[in-house]
Amino acid sequence: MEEAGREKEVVTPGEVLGKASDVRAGRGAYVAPHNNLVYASLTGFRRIVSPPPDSPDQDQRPTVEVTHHKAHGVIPEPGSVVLARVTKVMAKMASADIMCVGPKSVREKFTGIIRQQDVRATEIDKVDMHLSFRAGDIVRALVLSLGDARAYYLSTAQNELGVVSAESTSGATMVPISWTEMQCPLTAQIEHRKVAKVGG
Amino acid sequence: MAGKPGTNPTTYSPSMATGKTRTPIFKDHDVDWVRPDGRGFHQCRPAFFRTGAVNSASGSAYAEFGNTKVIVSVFGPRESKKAMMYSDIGRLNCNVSYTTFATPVRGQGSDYKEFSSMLHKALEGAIILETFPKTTVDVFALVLESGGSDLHVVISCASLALADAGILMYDLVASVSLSSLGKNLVIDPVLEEESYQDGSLTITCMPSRYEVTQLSITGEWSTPKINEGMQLCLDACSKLAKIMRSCLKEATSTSQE
Amino acid sequence: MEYVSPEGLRLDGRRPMEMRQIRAEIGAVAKADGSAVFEMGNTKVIAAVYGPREVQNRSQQMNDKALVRCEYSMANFSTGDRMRKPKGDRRSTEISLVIRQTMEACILTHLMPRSQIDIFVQVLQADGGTRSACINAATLALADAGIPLRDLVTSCSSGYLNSTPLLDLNYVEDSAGGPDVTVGFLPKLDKVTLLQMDSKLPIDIFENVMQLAIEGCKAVANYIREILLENTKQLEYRRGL
Amino acid sequence: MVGLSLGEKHFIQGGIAQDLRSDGRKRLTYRPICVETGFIPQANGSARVRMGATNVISSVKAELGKPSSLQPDKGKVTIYVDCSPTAEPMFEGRGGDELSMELSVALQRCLLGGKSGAGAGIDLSSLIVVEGKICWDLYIDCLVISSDGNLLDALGAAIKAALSNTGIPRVNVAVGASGDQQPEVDISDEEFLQFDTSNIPVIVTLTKAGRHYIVDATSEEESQMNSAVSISVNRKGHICGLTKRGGAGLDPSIILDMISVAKHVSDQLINKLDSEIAAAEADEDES
Repeated sequence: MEEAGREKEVVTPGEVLGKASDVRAGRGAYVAPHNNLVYASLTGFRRIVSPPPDSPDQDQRPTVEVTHHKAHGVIPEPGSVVLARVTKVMAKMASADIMCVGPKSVREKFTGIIRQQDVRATEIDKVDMHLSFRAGDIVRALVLSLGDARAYYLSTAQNELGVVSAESTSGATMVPISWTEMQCPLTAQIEHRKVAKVGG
Repeated sequence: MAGKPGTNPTTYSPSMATGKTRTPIFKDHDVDWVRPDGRGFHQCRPAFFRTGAVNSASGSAYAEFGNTKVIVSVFGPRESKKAMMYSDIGRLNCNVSYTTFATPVRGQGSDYKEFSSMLHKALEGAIILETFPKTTVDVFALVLESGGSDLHVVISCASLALADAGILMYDLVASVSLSSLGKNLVIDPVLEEESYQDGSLTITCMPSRYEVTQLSITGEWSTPKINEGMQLCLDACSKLAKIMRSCLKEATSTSQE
Repeated sequence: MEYVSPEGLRLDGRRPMEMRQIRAEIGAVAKADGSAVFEMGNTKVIAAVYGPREVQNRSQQMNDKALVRCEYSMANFSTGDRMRKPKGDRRSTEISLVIRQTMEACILTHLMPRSQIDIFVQVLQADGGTRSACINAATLALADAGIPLRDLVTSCSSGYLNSTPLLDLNYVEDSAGGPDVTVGFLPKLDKVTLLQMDSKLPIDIFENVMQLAIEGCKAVANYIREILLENTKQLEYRRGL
Repeated sequence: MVGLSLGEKHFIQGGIAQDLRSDGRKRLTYRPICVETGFIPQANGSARVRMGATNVISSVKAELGKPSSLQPDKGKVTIYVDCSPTAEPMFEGRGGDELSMELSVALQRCLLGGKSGAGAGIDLSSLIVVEGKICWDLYIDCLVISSDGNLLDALGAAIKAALSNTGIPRVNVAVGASGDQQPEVDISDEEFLQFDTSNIPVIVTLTKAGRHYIVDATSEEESQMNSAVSISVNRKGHICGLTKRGGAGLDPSIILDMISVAKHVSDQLINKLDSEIAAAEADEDES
């Protein structure tokens, strides 16, 4: 319904993008319940995305989005996969600083914790935190919940999740050799980790 | 009066809603008020906005209304302080401060706390707080020079800075204040007029949704006068919002090129 | 200055062994679990008790007994000349501590482990003996809240001016600089839980003065008991018993 | 503050929609107001106001001071509200400061008028003793003892009652003091001047819950509000101040509608309050 030339139109928060009966609100847009209009909530370029023709639901309204490179810094939400650096390992949990949410790096500091029962999927009560993580490890984890006032709850209980990069005691980056072990290329010493399955 | 809206986006003047021109009747000398900067009663000061004034902030804006100059920076959303209770919606933290040279008397003024809480109330309703649970957005406003109507400049400027930071908002927030001097309603008062005012009316609104987020009135007002004052302010707000929008659009298009 | 006239009357017309008029009222704060107003002459104090409830600050939680907390504050208009004191000055902190320790001693804290009891006392008017009035008000409020107590702790002060022991000092007598003994007393157990004195006093006179304060405490205890009985009767009556 | 279950919320909202609130009131009915004057004998004037479980004390203290150089013909009035932790454990320590400040600012805005003093409920020029030299500084201190919603209206009523209870000593200025010298004054302890309180506005807070407005909301009802508008109205029906609380936006026409409702309600409230104050004064004189 929109011609291509108008795709570059810049909108600012509060501008009307269309009627809720005609378009769906995507990112950077919202529907006001009192008058059923779709408004922009971001500054940026308006884009109309047509629904995939094979979409299962009956709703064939196009989605209107507002995109801009300067959207606010990403924040972790439940379900997002994050990269975090382990800062402290305790008997029952490890705390980590979240560095990336999905492909984007965060602008501000967010803390997360991996509890003992969230390290792996099986035999969760036999997990030894010190044989799973070491301070300084880079971990890929899933945000379980917003957690408490202090930290987000993270989980590594999947094959693809866990330590992706770690340094050995001698300072070299270790090579994963199994899902529980990593080896130092210099000293051939083996250390225990909850290793993530990367690639393949 | 300044030019028609649209032709000259940096000055604006609301037209009277009723359409008839008001001829103030000056019965006694006190009422005969000539504005110090020679504006019409219903004419705002020239407004100037610019986004991206502070590089380290997530978003920032600078605003200048006559002599009133403010700078607002927005940080976050970032992790709430440890002492805070868990909340499933975002928090807004506002702080207004003055430079020591903002006022004619050095380092004077003590109602920042009040301003901070008013800024908070004005913005809170416009931000979609649900989009950043558990985190805080900090808004720091600094009044570089105080030239009257400081708070409403701060509010408008802060909403621009929030938009610049990419915080999801229901609408921009525009704010305009008005003084009642004798029988006259004077829009966008300067410092001198503020100190003589009999009453003031400040409106903060979301112009495109046509909703008032904050309204405060001091002094004695009759209902018709409130009507007139509100109409004038709302008119001015929507014009102010146009300037703010054009500023944002300009910034976005230039950054894209 | 003469605090006791030759006829044996004090500045406000009382006899040396006479207390000021006391008045108490239960249930001034509807939302609190227990509350009371206590007046001793012109001194007027309100106390509210919240709890036992969940401990707000986890690290303070105790597994074997309840946590008792107390905050004492003075209204701006409570003293003769108006002043705005910042909250939590040294004097308030000290009195908060005194009240907390006194009340903690009489609450059966071991019956309510892992819980918290908050006592807030607010001075509406200060005319000497605020410490005592606060303790009395807090006792009533705790009793109103139904918190198990060892005994009703009551308090009264006494002093020694013009070679006469005086009961229940008012502000003028209190600021005369003479000795001032505040006693907290458990009347049924016949035990002293709080004893504070400023200035100096010979041992044998001190015993007299303290005995006088204890008598005062007993009188207060009788009055408080009456008020509580009256209140209970009222409650029974309202429930149609 | 008040944790309500979904069922309770529906109950309150449904009651408001049907004009029958949880405590049996209609939407625009106040709880019974109970005024007690002379509550703090040490002050120049004081009052305690109870509206249901909301309980506030207001005291007026007058001190001689120097008028500000900007307004040499006017006295000064300061309003300060303190929230006692007895009302809410949350107010412990500095916890009540934010609310205290908000209430103080709102009361000042509603009762003291514009910067030039026009529209003020309290006639500031009546506080002057010697122009430019001596004036009365009026300190109005309020204390929230117990809170169950609608604090602002209760505080406004308490201040009005306390001011009608206030007697300011007559001051005799010694003749002959000239020039820059501070004139000598003699404060009479027998003769007291009463305030004219007929101009002091009352504050009506309309709380918008759903599509309706209610007055005198309890704290349970306040937790359901979208937004609230506090309007102070004087006997002449003029608006003396207005503050909007609560973040949600309101359509301007709704605000105007709320103003007219508030004016209507204020009429009854002023009469009710005046008769309560008169009754309380009579009570005090008897005892």
